[in-house]
Amino acid sequence: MLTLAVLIPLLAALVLAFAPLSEAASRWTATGAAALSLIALMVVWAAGGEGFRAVAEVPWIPALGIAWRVGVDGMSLSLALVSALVFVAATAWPMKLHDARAYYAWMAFLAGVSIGLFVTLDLIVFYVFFDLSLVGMYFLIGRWGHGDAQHAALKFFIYTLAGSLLILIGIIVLALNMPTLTFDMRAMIDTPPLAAAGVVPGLVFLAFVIGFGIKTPVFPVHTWLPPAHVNAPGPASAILAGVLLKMGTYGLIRIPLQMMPETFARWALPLAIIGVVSIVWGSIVAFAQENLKRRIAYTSVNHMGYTVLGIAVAGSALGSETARQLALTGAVVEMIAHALITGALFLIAGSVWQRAEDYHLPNFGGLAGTAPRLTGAATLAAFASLGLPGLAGFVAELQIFVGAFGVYPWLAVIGLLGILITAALFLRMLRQMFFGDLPAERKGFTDLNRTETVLLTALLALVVLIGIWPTWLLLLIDAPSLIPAIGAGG
Amino acid sequence: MTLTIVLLGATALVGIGLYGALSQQSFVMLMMGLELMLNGALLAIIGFWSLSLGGMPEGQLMAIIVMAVMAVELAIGFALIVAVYRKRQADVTESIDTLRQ
Amino acid sequence: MIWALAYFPVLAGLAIWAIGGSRATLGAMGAVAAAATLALALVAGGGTGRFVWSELIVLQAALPPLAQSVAILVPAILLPITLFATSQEDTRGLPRLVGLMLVFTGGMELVVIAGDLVTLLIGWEIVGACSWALIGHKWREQAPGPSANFAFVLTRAGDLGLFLAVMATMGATGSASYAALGTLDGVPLALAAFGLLVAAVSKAGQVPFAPWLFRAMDGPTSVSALLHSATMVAAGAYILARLHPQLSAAPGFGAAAIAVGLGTAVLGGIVALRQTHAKKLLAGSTSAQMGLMIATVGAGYPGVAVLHLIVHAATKAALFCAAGVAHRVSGSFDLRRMGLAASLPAATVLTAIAALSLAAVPPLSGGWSKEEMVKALEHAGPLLGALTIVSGGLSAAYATRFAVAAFGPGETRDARTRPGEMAALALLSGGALALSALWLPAVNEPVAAWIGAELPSGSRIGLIASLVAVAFGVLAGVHAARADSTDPTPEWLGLSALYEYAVIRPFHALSQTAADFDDTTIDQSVIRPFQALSQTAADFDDATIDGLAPGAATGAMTGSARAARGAIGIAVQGSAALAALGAGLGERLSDLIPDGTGRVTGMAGADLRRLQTGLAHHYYTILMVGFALAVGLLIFGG
Amino acid sequence: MTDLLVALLAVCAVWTGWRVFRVDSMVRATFSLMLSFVAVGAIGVLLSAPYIGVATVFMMAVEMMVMAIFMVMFMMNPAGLNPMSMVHQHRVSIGAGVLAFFGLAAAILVSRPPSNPVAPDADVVTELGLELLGPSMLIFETAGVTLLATMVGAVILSSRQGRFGSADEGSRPPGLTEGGDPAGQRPDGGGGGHHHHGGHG
Amino acid sequence: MPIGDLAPELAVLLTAVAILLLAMVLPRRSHHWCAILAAGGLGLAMIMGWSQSDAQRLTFSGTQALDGATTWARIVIPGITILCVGLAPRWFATDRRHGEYYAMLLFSTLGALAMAGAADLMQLVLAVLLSSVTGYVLAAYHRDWAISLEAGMKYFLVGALANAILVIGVILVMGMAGSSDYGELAGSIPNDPLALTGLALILIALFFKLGAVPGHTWVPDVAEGAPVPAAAFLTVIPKLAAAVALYRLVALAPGVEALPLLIALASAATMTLGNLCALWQDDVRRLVGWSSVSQSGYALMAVAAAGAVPEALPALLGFMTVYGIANLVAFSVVADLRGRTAISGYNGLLPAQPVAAAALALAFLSFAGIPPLAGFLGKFALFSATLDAGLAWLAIVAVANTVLSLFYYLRVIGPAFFSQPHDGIGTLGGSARAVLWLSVAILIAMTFLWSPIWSALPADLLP
Repeated sequence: MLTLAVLIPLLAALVLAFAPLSEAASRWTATGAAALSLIALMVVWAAGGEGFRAVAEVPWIPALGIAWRVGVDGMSLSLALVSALVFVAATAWPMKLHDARAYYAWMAFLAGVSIGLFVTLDLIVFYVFFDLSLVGMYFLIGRWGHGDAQHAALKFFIYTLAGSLLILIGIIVLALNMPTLTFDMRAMIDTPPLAAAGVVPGLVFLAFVIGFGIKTPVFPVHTWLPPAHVNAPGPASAILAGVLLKMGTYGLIRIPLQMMPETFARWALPLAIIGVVSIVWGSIVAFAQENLKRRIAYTSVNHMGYTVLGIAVAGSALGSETARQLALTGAVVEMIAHALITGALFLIAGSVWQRAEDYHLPNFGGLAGTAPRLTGAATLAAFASLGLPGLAGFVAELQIFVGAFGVYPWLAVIGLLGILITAALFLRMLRQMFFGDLPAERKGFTDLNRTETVLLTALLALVVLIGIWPTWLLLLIDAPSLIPAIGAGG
Repeated sequence: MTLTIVLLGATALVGIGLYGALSQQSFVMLMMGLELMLNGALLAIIGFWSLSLGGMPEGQLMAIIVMAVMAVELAIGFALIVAVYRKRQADVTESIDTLRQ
Repeated sequence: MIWALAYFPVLAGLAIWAIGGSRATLGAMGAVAAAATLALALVAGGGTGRFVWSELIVLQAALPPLAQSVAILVPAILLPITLFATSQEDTRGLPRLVGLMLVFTGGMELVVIAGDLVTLLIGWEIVGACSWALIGHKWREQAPGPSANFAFVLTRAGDLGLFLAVMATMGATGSASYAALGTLDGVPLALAAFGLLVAAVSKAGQVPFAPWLFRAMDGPTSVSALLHSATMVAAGAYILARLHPQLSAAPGFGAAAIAVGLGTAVLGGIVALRQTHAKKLLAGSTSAQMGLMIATVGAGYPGVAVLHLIVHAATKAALFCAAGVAHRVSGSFDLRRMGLAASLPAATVLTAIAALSLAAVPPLSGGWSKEEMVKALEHAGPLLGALTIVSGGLSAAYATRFAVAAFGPGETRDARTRPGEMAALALLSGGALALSALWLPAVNEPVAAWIGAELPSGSRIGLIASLVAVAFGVLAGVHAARADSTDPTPEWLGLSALYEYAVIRPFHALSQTAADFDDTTIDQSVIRPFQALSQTAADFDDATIDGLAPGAATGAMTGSARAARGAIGIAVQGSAALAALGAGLGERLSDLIPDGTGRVTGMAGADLRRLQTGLAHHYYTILMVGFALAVGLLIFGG
Repeated sequence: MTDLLVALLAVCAVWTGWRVFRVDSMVRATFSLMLSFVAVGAIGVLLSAPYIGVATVFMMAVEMMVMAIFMVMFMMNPAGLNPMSMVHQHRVSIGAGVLAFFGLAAAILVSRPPSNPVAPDADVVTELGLELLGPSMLIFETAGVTLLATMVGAVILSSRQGRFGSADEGSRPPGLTEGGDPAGQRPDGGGGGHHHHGGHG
Repeated sequence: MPIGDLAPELAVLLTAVAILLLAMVLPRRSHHWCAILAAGGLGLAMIMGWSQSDAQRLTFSGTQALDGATTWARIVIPGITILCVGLAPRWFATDRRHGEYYAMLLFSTLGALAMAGAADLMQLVLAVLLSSVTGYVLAAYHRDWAISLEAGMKYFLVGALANAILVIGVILVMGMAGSSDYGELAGSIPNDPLALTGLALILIALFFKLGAVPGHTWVPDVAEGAPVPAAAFLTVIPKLAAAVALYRLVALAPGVEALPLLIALASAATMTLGNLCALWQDDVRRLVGWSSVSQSGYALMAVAAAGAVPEALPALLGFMTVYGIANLVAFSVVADLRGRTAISGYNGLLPAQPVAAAALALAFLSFAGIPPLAGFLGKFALFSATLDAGLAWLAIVAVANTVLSLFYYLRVIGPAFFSQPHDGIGTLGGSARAVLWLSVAILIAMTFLWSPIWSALPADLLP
């Protein structure tokens, strides 16, 4: 079933690449593929189970212990689900395009590899999908972006590839230290290959942190993010923020946290500090941005900072187990919430670009009158992003902070600043965009059309649902099962 | 003792040949340098064969191979020189520097 | 059941917003929804609720009598205000206004019923967000947007305290329930207590968070009425009262609450007294009154504080409605341009009741609850009691001044009252009047017993002093109201002059300074000191010497402009500067990692390429150098 | 006695080798090189490798003749009579040569090759023949193929006329477009004659 | 003499001779028959090589090894050469020595095969010589085109010195070790300066064949200047053979402690230099040439791990196979585009020639090691071997270089995919296009067939 969830979009990409479909047909093919993928994942979800489920394995290179292994636990299933959802929204999002068929082919391709990344249980396949996501995004940005798209795409690709190669090195060292050469994640989680003593584990951990840190991104390796976002088409940005960034934090949990818990515990504090710096820095810098997408992009740094803080706390082996579980749950919820919220925000930004070809905030104003639906969606998304209770972001941030406080109180307190500054910056954004006078050149600004409204409503409804009743999600994630055994000694 | 003398002689030839190969502008002179290096090699293998390898037959074969190398390089070298000269009137290394960096 | 208290108004509000309709329809729907909520509050007493998020986070609700009294109060205030809003405010956006007010109420009810800190935090911030939307209701105008943002950010800064309390409580006990809060001690308790205090203080518009209350005046009058009576601002005082049993054990908590509360009470009173903008006067008054309540909680009488909260809610809501009516009739919030007694006799009477209640004139309800607070603070110390009395005098002064200036004698204008407005005013003033029954021990004792309030006993001297202060305050208020429009004349055997020079002038000066202080709090002297100073001087001239409409308008506008440079102004500007620095230097630095490397590499590439000279003898050299190195390494490296 | 002769011949080989780059004409350089070869051949003869020695002498004599003729026929300075000194990176070259010599010499002096002279009564020529057609036949055959390929290659490159007329004509890349010019850069100024002295010492 | 042991080599040799004869008699228009014959002969050699894949012995008195690596060479080298042959017919259509090209190509293939199989230093010398000499001719095959001659000349000049060095080195090793036979040399090369000097000389010469620093200088020149089909051949086949030869040589001297370090340093230098120089190239052929230098550096990673870990040899062979195919894809794109080489000429390639653009992207991304392309699998094998051998620093250098290389690959791919074309882009078509398709298909198929390929690769060598 999981294999199906990966293959359907990939096959759709293949079909789109070669079959001469019309623009509308292409769009629906891609959307349909993502939707089918979503349904397949929901079937897995409905089947329930504990630990890794829906496992399937097909040998690829047995001699090297590499195989097509799929299977999900609560965390990866929830991430795969939200990715599929974001993809449905992003592909269905109406766009004015050249070469639409190729665009949708890349979208479907990206959907396949992104879902694949979350459902695979083989580190090499994981890495394969990790890199393929870069390729897909590179072409999406480069070809359908605007502004200095080529340069942004290049920077994105090179920067993140550097990270991914470090991850590859780390993966190989981990596998080489297994009793028998294998890249099976389950085996590595069950018997973590590297003991904490010595230099090597530290270096491997460093490689993972840098690699995933670039993808996440955390301060100070985040600078590829703003240009990539600014120049990407709206739906691609939504995917970049909603899905691709999660790969970094997902990897951070799956690999260093679960596979080298002792080393992680040693280095948890620096990682947590990085998280906090990202939180504060991301929000402060976002505040200064006058470009709509840059501002949202920097808030991604801020939000992923929360996630990293949560993950670091979870792996710290300090404090109470409760605190660590809370932090990890919060981190995973933050990923999902951020996917939905920032996905929605970037889709909104995409709409704005489609209508105005401009992101400069001072050039806007008073859109609340001409585009009330857009205003409503943006307001809700912005409040969700600034962590308003009753919306998904709060559920995540609350747990992260509470968990972090139990382990690194000072960091948690400093991190709280992020909540305040994000509030300021989002409200400023809302005011600049939607309130006050409507500039003359925005007179013809139209409101969201029906498709856009439906898609945003779906995303934001989920944000509200999680915000009010997160129980189902927290049960699905099942964070206690993610925290490695070493935590018991904490 | 003899071997040392022979080898020193060979070394000197190699050194001189290297000097020539590095310093000569003309293709032909440059190739003479290379030939001289091979000459040194020839001297060395003769010395080794006769004084150190106990007359191992492969030693003589190696000497022949050295000669073959000389001949082959020379032949193909001249063919190239002719071709280049015909097309470009070039006979020194400096005059063919279109391909660079 | 108990949760319905929170989500019913929210859903009803959203539904009303979606359905929309004429004034009458909206009024009817809003009133019905408010009434339904009120009914819910009445029947939900004593109920509890649990809503499980996860093993670790369980949302809890409870409605003990103390809470229930406030839970009833909120919709009870909302009901008249809905009527007021639907008759007074612009029809444009009215469904949104009514709907959001209901949502706002729902948030407040959540705060009230919360049985754990997470639930509290949820309601707390929803209230904040709704206040943002309501203050910014007239989004087409320039002022409300920034003001709404200002208010939200400033209150959220205080909310961080609540976050801290949640973290401390959960960190120490693994649970965030009030019960768990009660088991804390040591550092976690201190963190929780002071965190909550900060949160409450910020919501309640205390020093140093007070400026947002003034900015909030950019919202519609009905919003101000709701915000200042039973919801947002009240949440601060309420939560301290509600959690007093759990928090009082924290060392220094009571003292801090008293210090903040009384300080604000006095300063707020001074500020209010100085204001000529009707709503701002009331806003200053709200700060002061909330300060008194917080101080009372600090003194150990949370029940008394809640009783005053209830009384104050009715009173203040009525006064805001009155201000709204006055504004509609006179076209301005400038007290000196009102004088509507002749035009609006009925409203004048109702306003007078509310104002006198606020002034704590017996036998009105405000008088009773204020006396109880005076007594409570007397218990905390004679000096504190004296300060409370001074503050009471101040409130008497500004309440009187408001009533006299707004509804004093003046020319007759064409003023048709609207039934909704009058109904609201009547209901609220009537409520304040009805609450006067609290003077009767037969009433106040069972009420106090029900909500669990311990009524303090007071000294006679205190009572007398308090009454004298009130009387003095009323006189000063009447005088101040007159002095606004006429030059001070030496009547009453020079007593006026004495007032003028010994009391009023210093008072003016003090209040001007305090107003400036309050408006700009930590001032932006760091950034543009001289400009601010000259601005202040100009304001003073405009407001006091010219006494003309344009001047007042300028004063009001610059007043709000100055408020923008408040504490948050500095924080915002500071962080904007930091952000600009970050976006510039910092980003460039961190961009240097890839770009710098890239550039160096690129240059290396350009340089290294030159090795490939195209000259064969250089290639020979490269080959031989390589060989030499290889030989060296092989021979000496092994 | 043999030692002395060998030493003399070695000196002779080296000296004539040195002369190659010190004479003013290519023809003389060629003859000098030939003498160097002859000296080495003679050493071979002295060191009981008569076949190799003689073969060297003959082969090199022929080779050098070809070279000399070549000079005369093709190259500038045909008679090789004008003074000439065409060197670049001269000091580097000298340094490299000297370094190579001293380095190798040091290596030789440090290393102790086994002393195992050829047996005086060995029939070295027969041994060579047996080796060539026995154990090392593959090597020998490879050498043959190499020579064949070399001849073919040399003819391809240098012969002016082919079966279809001028052999070079049309021997260029296809045009970037049908019938157009080929892609890629071309030598400046048609790739003419003479060097811009690029040699830095 | 066990002639049958050399059946594949003989097939190539005889085909070459047959082509020579055929070229003599065929009319000029029909010279493409020579190509067909060449392909047939190479195919035959592949089959014969395959049929001998079980062999695990030394033959011809220990001068030739028949082992897994030889088998690999006998399949991969003729296989890729067939593809190179396919590029030539239309390219050389106007050449009056069209037929002989294939003969030279086959001689060169023979040299490469001999190099890969050589188990004797003297055989190695001759194999290198055969491969080089024919290589010069192939590079200079456009006798009426100045830079082709220049490329040939440069190749020759560097090669002649390298070969001289090789000869000297072999003599020193022979003289000190007393044998030229790998079987006898294995582990017994003395550790004295003269023998080590000889070893270093041989290494340097093989670096030349491999196109590694310091013998790399010919690669970009040949890639740019040589006829594109010849460039495709020369940047692949001699390298494949040299990689095996180098591995065999390094495996001989396990006692030389600094040898792995030397190789590792050369590896680092090669990949870095290759990538840095490729960075700002405006000529795609030259860029591919420099990239090919850097790829040699990666290949050396496996050589540096030789002996330390069992998967070093499979990693080397696997990587070289992928590299060869990917390089061929790149050159067949260039060939099919009629030698188009200015980087700006590739703007808007995607709309104009989608297949070529996609193939180019595939090849370049494979070079960069983007999974799941075969290039990644090759690089993955290299990284594993290197890390397992404890050369983590080298792996990190390789990572940095990979990132660096992506930059210039994207400098081509980006405009090709994202820009608009300025004029029509002509193609050669015919067999060149067929080769393009075929090589792309092989490149893609290798991803899926990696498991059988990997398990078929030999883990160790004779002797």
